[in-house]
Amino acid sequence: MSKKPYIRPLDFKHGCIDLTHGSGGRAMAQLIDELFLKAFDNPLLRQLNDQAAFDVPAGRMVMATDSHVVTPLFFPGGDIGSLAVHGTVNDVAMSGARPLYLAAGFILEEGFPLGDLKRIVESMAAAAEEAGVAIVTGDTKVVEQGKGDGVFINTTGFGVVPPGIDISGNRARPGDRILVNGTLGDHGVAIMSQRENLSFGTGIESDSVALHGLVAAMVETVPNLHCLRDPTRGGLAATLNELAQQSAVGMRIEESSLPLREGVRGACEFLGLDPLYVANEGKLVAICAAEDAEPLLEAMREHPLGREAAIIGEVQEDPNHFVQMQTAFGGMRMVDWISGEQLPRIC
Amino acid sequence: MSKKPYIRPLDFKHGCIDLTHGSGGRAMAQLIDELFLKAFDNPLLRQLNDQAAFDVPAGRMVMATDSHVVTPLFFPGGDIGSLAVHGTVNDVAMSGARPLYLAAGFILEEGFPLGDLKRIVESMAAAAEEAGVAIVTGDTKVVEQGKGDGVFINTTGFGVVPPGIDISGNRARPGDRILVNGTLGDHGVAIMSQRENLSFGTGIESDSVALHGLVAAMVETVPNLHCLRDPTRGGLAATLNELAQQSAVGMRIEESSLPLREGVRGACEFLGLDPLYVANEGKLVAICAAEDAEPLLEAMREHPLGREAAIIGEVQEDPNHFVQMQTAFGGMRMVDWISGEQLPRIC
Amino acid sequence: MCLAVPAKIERFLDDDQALVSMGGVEKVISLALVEGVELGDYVIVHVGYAINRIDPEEAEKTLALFAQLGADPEAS
Amino acid sequence: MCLAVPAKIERFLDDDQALVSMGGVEKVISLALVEGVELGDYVIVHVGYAINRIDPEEAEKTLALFAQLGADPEAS
Amino acid sequence: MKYVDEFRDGKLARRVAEAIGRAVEPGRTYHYMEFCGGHTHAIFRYGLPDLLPANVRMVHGPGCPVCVLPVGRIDDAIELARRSGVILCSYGDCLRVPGSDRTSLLKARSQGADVRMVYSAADALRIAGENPDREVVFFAIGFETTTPPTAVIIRQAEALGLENFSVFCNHVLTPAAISNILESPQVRELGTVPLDGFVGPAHVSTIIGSRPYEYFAEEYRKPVVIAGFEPLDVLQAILMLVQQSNEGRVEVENEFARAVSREGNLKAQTVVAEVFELRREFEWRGLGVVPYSGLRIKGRYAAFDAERRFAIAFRSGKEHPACECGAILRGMKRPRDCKLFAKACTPDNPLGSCMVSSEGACAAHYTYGRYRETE
Amino acid sequence: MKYVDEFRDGKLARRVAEAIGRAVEPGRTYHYMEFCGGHTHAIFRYGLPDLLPANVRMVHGPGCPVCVLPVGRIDDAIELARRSGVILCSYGDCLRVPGSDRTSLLKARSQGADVRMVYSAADALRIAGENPDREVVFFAIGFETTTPPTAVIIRQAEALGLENFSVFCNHVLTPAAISNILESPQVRELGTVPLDGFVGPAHVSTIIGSRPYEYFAEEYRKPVVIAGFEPLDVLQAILMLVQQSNEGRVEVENEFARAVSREGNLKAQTVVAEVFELRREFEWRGLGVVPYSGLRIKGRYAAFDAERRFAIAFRSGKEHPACECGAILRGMKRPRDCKLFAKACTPDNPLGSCMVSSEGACAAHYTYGRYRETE
Ligand code: SF4
Ligand code: SF4
Ligand SMILES: [Mg+2]
Ligand SMILES: [Mg+2]
Ligand SMILES: [Mg+2]
Ligand SMILES: [Mg+2]
Ligand SMILES: [Mg+2]
Ligand SMILES: [Mg+2]
Ligand SMILES: [Mg+2]
Ligand SMILES: [Mg+2]
Ligand SMILES: [Mg+2]
Ligand SMILES: [Mg+2]
Repeated sequence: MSKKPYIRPLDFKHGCIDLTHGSGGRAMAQLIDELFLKAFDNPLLRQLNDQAAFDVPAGRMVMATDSHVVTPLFFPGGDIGSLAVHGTVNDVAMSGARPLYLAAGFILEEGFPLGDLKRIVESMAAAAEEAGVAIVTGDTKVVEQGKGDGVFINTTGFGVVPPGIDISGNRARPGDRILVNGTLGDHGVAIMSQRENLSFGTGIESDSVALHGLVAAMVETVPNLHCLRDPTRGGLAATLNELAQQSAVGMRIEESSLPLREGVRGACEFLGLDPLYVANEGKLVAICAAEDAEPLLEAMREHPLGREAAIIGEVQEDPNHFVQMQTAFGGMRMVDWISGEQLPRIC
Repeated sequence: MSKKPYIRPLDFKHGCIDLTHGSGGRAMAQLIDELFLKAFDNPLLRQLNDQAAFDVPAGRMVMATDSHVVTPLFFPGGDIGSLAVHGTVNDVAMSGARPLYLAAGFILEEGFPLGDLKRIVESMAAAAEEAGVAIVTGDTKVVEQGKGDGVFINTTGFGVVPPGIDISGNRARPGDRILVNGTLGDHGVAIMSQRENLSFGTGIESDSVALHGLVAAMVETVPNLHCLRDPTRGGLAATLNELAQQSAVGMRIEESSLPLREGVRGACEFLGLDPLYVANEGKLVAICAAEDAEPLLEAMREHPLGREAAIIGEVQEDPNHFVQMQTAFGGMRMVDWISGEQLPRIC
Repeated sequence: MCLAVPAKIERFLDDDQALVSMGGVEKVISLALVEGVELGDYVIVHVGYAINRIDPEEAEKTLALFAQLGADPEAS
Repeated sequence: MCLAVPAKIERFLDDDQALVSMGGVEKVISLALVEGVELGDYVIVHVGYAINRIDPEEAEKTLALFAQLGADPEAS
Repeated sequence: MKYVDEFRDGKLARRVAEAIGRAVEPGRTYHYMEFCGGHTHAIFRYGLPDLLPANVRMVHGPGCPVCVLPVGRIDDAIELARRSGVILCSYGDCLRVPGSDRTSLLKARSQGADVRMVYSAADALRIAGENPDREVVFFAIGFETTTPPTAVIIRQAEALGLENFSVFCNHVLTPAAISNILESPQVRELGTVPLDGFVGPAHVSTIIGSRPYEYFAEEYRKPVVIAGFEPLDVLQAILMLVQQSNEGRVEVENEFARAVSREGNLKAQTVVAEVFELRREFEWRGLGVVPYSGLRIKGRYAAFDAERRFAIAFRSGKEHPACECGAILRGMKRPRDCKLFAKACTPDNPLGSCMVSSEGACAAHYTYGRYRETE
Repeated sequence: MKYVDEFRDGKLARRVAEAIGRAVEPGRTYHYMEFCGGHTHAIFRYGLPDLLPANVRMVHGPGCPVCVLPVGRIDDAIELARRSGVILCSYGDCLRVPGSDRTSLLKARSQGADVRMVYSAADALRIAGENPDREVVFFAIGFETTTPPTAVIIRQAEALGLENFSVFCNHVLTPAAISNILESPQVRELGTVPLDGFVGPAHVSTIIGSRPYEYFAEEYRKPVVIAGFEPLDVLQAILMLVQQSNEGRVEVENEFARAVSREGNLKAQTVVAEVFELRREFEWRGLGVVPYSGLRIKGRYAAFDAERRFAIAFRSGKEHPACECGAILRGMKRPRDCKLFAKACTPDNPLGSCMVSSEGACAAHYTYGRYRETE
């Protein structure tokens, strides 16, 4: 017998996480065997060591990490599992890299239903499979009731940058063009529509998706892409301000060129929010030289994840590094960092 | 002005984490700037991109991840910050690799004192510095009060395996010798001594430390090291059982050769626990061919982290993959996996 | 002050409530503060309550005024 | 059953409590169930309470018995 | 979005702007106060100043219920929230308002207080029903628009026999505040604050109607145009004010006729009258004590009055001594006149209430208009 | 560690073992029951079977308070823990014990019940003091050793005037259980369970003294040797039993004279007598209903009796039909005789109580001795 049998298989129908699933004993080994190994199966993970070992060619590599703590765990268009894969794959991809491997760290709250965990893990596995990345190592901790929130997932990604690519947030130059690959705010609105005190109906689904395929198409067309970033927390506004700071430039965007779904506009009106500050999980901001903008836009539009891509503005000189916006109405305003968090408001 | 001034510096004396520190706005940028960047400062982190990019030579690389959820956050001999560095550095090192980079993901609970966070982050920075690894990318999330436990830290490590080294949990062979680098159970006892309902006095400090230096010395002497693993959760018992399973062998250890501190024995007597199941954070189990055991032991003992190293047993054939122990008293018993968690008991 | 949005009555519900729609969003609101609202009417919604009906004719008149400004530069 | 350990009285504390030590560990326990315990005495501690004093002479006798078994193979 | 998009049309905006440009008399300056924070927000968010002639200047008034809430009431709310067993429900707007010593409900929550953000007054009632062993207090703020929903839930709480629900009432009245501004020596006698007219509040007026403003037009000789909150509404109202000024008319006109009548919403007025009564006086941040400017819960509903239930007394809180909110709310100063603006006081670390709400003059100016200063 | 290490000396052990080897008469089998789980645990953990001659066999008795707790009482505790407002305090030993349907206090906690593990009875009292608005129930289990601390905290609770504290009492008595075993038809009449003597409990005897065992020696003609829990103590006691058997003596001997007297701890006995009284009967898992074998809280302390406070009635829980715990506790079967052992029943998924506590015969056998079977 080469393998310890777990006499009672995990009860995914009625079972819950308890502290034994994190205490290094047989219950933990069983959880790993019957859930994680089964869902994520790949030779590196099967090494069953405390680390995954793999061979890489010489070159430029990247590493990115994100902890995922979303409420609710399941939302239209995804769940914390798929999000945990996409979020990190995208951070890797925003360097132009091809994501290869993910490490996954779970923090589970005592009492969390095993069935929900299975659903999440399988969704992660499917997202990883679709993105072509392998989850090669992991960790599971269990915290007491009231010291967690169901499940938190950290993913750390590892990828390889193709030769000749140098994408960084400090490469925006005055005159550069700013592009996005599609509609803004879908993820945040999909999440908010499910929140207890806000619940509203909308056809909006999270845009959560892995973007490295699109990025590959983009760098193929424009290898001299200057900046890439996914506007997640804090929305487009945060990302543009970050890039403006990092590159020590100003920016100016056109409100009328921002792709926005009707339902996102509607939800923002209802809640008193600004879609520029609402999170995305399948969007990217790209900055390139003016002459590369049209070819880049075309390349993006040819990719399924860039059909609604748009040039939304340009980089300009500005010692204050302000981001400004020409409003559709005709005036000009600033697009500042988000202050605090964006709370639904009545005034 | 190339940098947005944060008019009011963070108040590390009286300030607390609130949700704004995780919402992608200026408060988050300030936390990153004034705390994380300052403490972890290095050129890769200063890239300020969503990922860290670095050049690597061709070869075998490893990746390991651990989420850290310890209570209390500060304990004799360390804190969650130093632990988060050591825990992952060690998982990387257990492949024989030289750890190079860490990614750090923080999940902070609303209300967590900024002063405590600073202490933890600075301890992490010191541990990383001492271990010679750079924290090159990170992530910060804030969860509502009651949905976390102060701070959770995920670290993911990346390292390079020297050529010719092939250490893996499936390489134990009958006749191999089993070694440990020092006293068992120190970390677990140090933690338990601080728990609210148990608090007892003991001079025992956590053994939390980065082991890759010791590992480097070991593989230099014995390049053909078969297995390495750090006996953390579940203690020595869990690690030996894991390795026995993975290598499809049995093991037999000698109770009288196990290095144990007086205070650890005492605490275990008081609480009805078995030191074989108590966690370590600065210990490793090594398995090597019989003829390599003495040179390996010598190499370990010459290193500051291996002064109390010992050969504790040997690998044997066993279709059941049992771990057995010759008791100091003269009898034989099994050393099974931990069942559930080890709870202090009265019977 | 007093963020409020125009929304269309889509369906009447129990407890003096209605389902309204606005820009692709549907939400349940209270009709406790309005009278004689009919299906298809637009109401102004504030903190989950309809606070008034929108008069479509008056709205048309206001819009006509803007349009007229453009058509007849001497209007002002 | 009834996990209990021998520990040495190191210091008397308020509320009928004492600090005891055992194998490098110190712990505060209650003396509510014993009488006439003195500093340096060994007591048996169970769930935080001293339940009895250990008699050092009797302990010696028991140990002497073991030793004797070895010294005198005919003892049994 | 019907009734929204039409009123944000950029092409039409240029026409109205051109009409204003043609209408203004050269050499004359027009100062209009938009009472309402909703208008302030629209002006900045849509960049209206870029469309207005240089001699039309908008003065930002006190029409943001968050901005005018006195520090002492915030302190009271925080103290309530910290009581063991209490769940304090509040609109999102109130969470970040600084009380004394830079505390806020959000900070109190991060220190363990149970503070829940609600979107609707009805949510507070639901929370009370779901937590029968907790005291649920609704921290009610707002002008006439927001008062009727509060009245509705108090009546519902009584009907449901809820014993664990109460309202900490901070509802205030628009006309009293306008009177106060017009009565202020700077406006009335010295003319140091030139005010040529008012843009009247849209949503408040859907409830109270346009009639209450007729008094101002008559008594103080100031034209009033009630306007919707869409940017075209605001532009149109400015045009109408310029026309009144030019023609020397002093009337109440209604640009928001699509939702505002002379009488207002009688049903809502009735509910409010049943549950609330006038306070003899109420403190407004910036304006000070204003007579008959606030509402309190009638004795008939005393059981649901958090002030009585928790014996909350009026107290004054500590405001930052250099904060100019008061002068700004009365139109005497502009945000950039405050020494703290964009320095010690920013939306991330607001020192005054005008920096908290996105409808506050300082916050709107900081967030949307700051770039103008530095150019 | 003084009084510990000396009694674990491997060299001395070999001497005692050799003495036993010399003492046993060939062709004769010696069956001794260690009543106590502490002895069972020591036997397995130190590998004593390897040191004993083949004809000395140890029978594992019912001396583990966790193992003998009837399922119905576990169910009661779980139900108590689930009541809103209740904090249930328990020793770590009880947390994983399966009640009906594989539930346990640990599972209840993972589903939201507030269950706290305590190391000392005094901790439960402290928790009650710290949580005045919660009902704190101490789930008290244990033999005579553990009963006095429970009595102490009940008296303290009264002295402190604690109104939110009560004890769910499950304390049981050793002599009653020994009687029950000796009275069982298998032992008394049929001789199907050969029992040549008892290793008497160490720590229980520090409280009750050695005198209560004299009755067994006289009435049932079985030698008893009270022994400490260190492995040398156990070996020595076995040697003493073999000597009694060989010589035909039937006495109560005291190997643990360093802590056990004939009278026991009179102070502890007094406290117990003040707070507790005998129940007419109590159910033991495995043994069934045993007369005068349990304690309940006296009427004088009724306010602190959770059974009265929460109106807990005795009920019977569902045990796994194939579980042989009962027969094992009476020495009639061994763990490996149970069809579920190491198959459906393991320490990770215990079906019977003997698999839960590390002092249970099944758990000790599984955890420390399983390898013997498969060789
Ligand atoms: S900038 Fe701040 S301190 Fe100054 S007036 Fe405005 S709110 Fe008050
Ligand atoms: S193995 Fe399990 S089911 Fe069988 S007797 Fe032991 S405890 Fe009962
Ligand atoms: Mg990231
Ligand atoms: Mg990301
Ligand atoms: Mg990113
Ligand atoms: Mg791990
Ligand atoms: Mg929770
Ligand atoms: Mg790991
Ligand atoms: Mg580790
Ligand atoms: Mg490890
Ligand atoms: Mg991140
Ligand atoms: Mg907590």
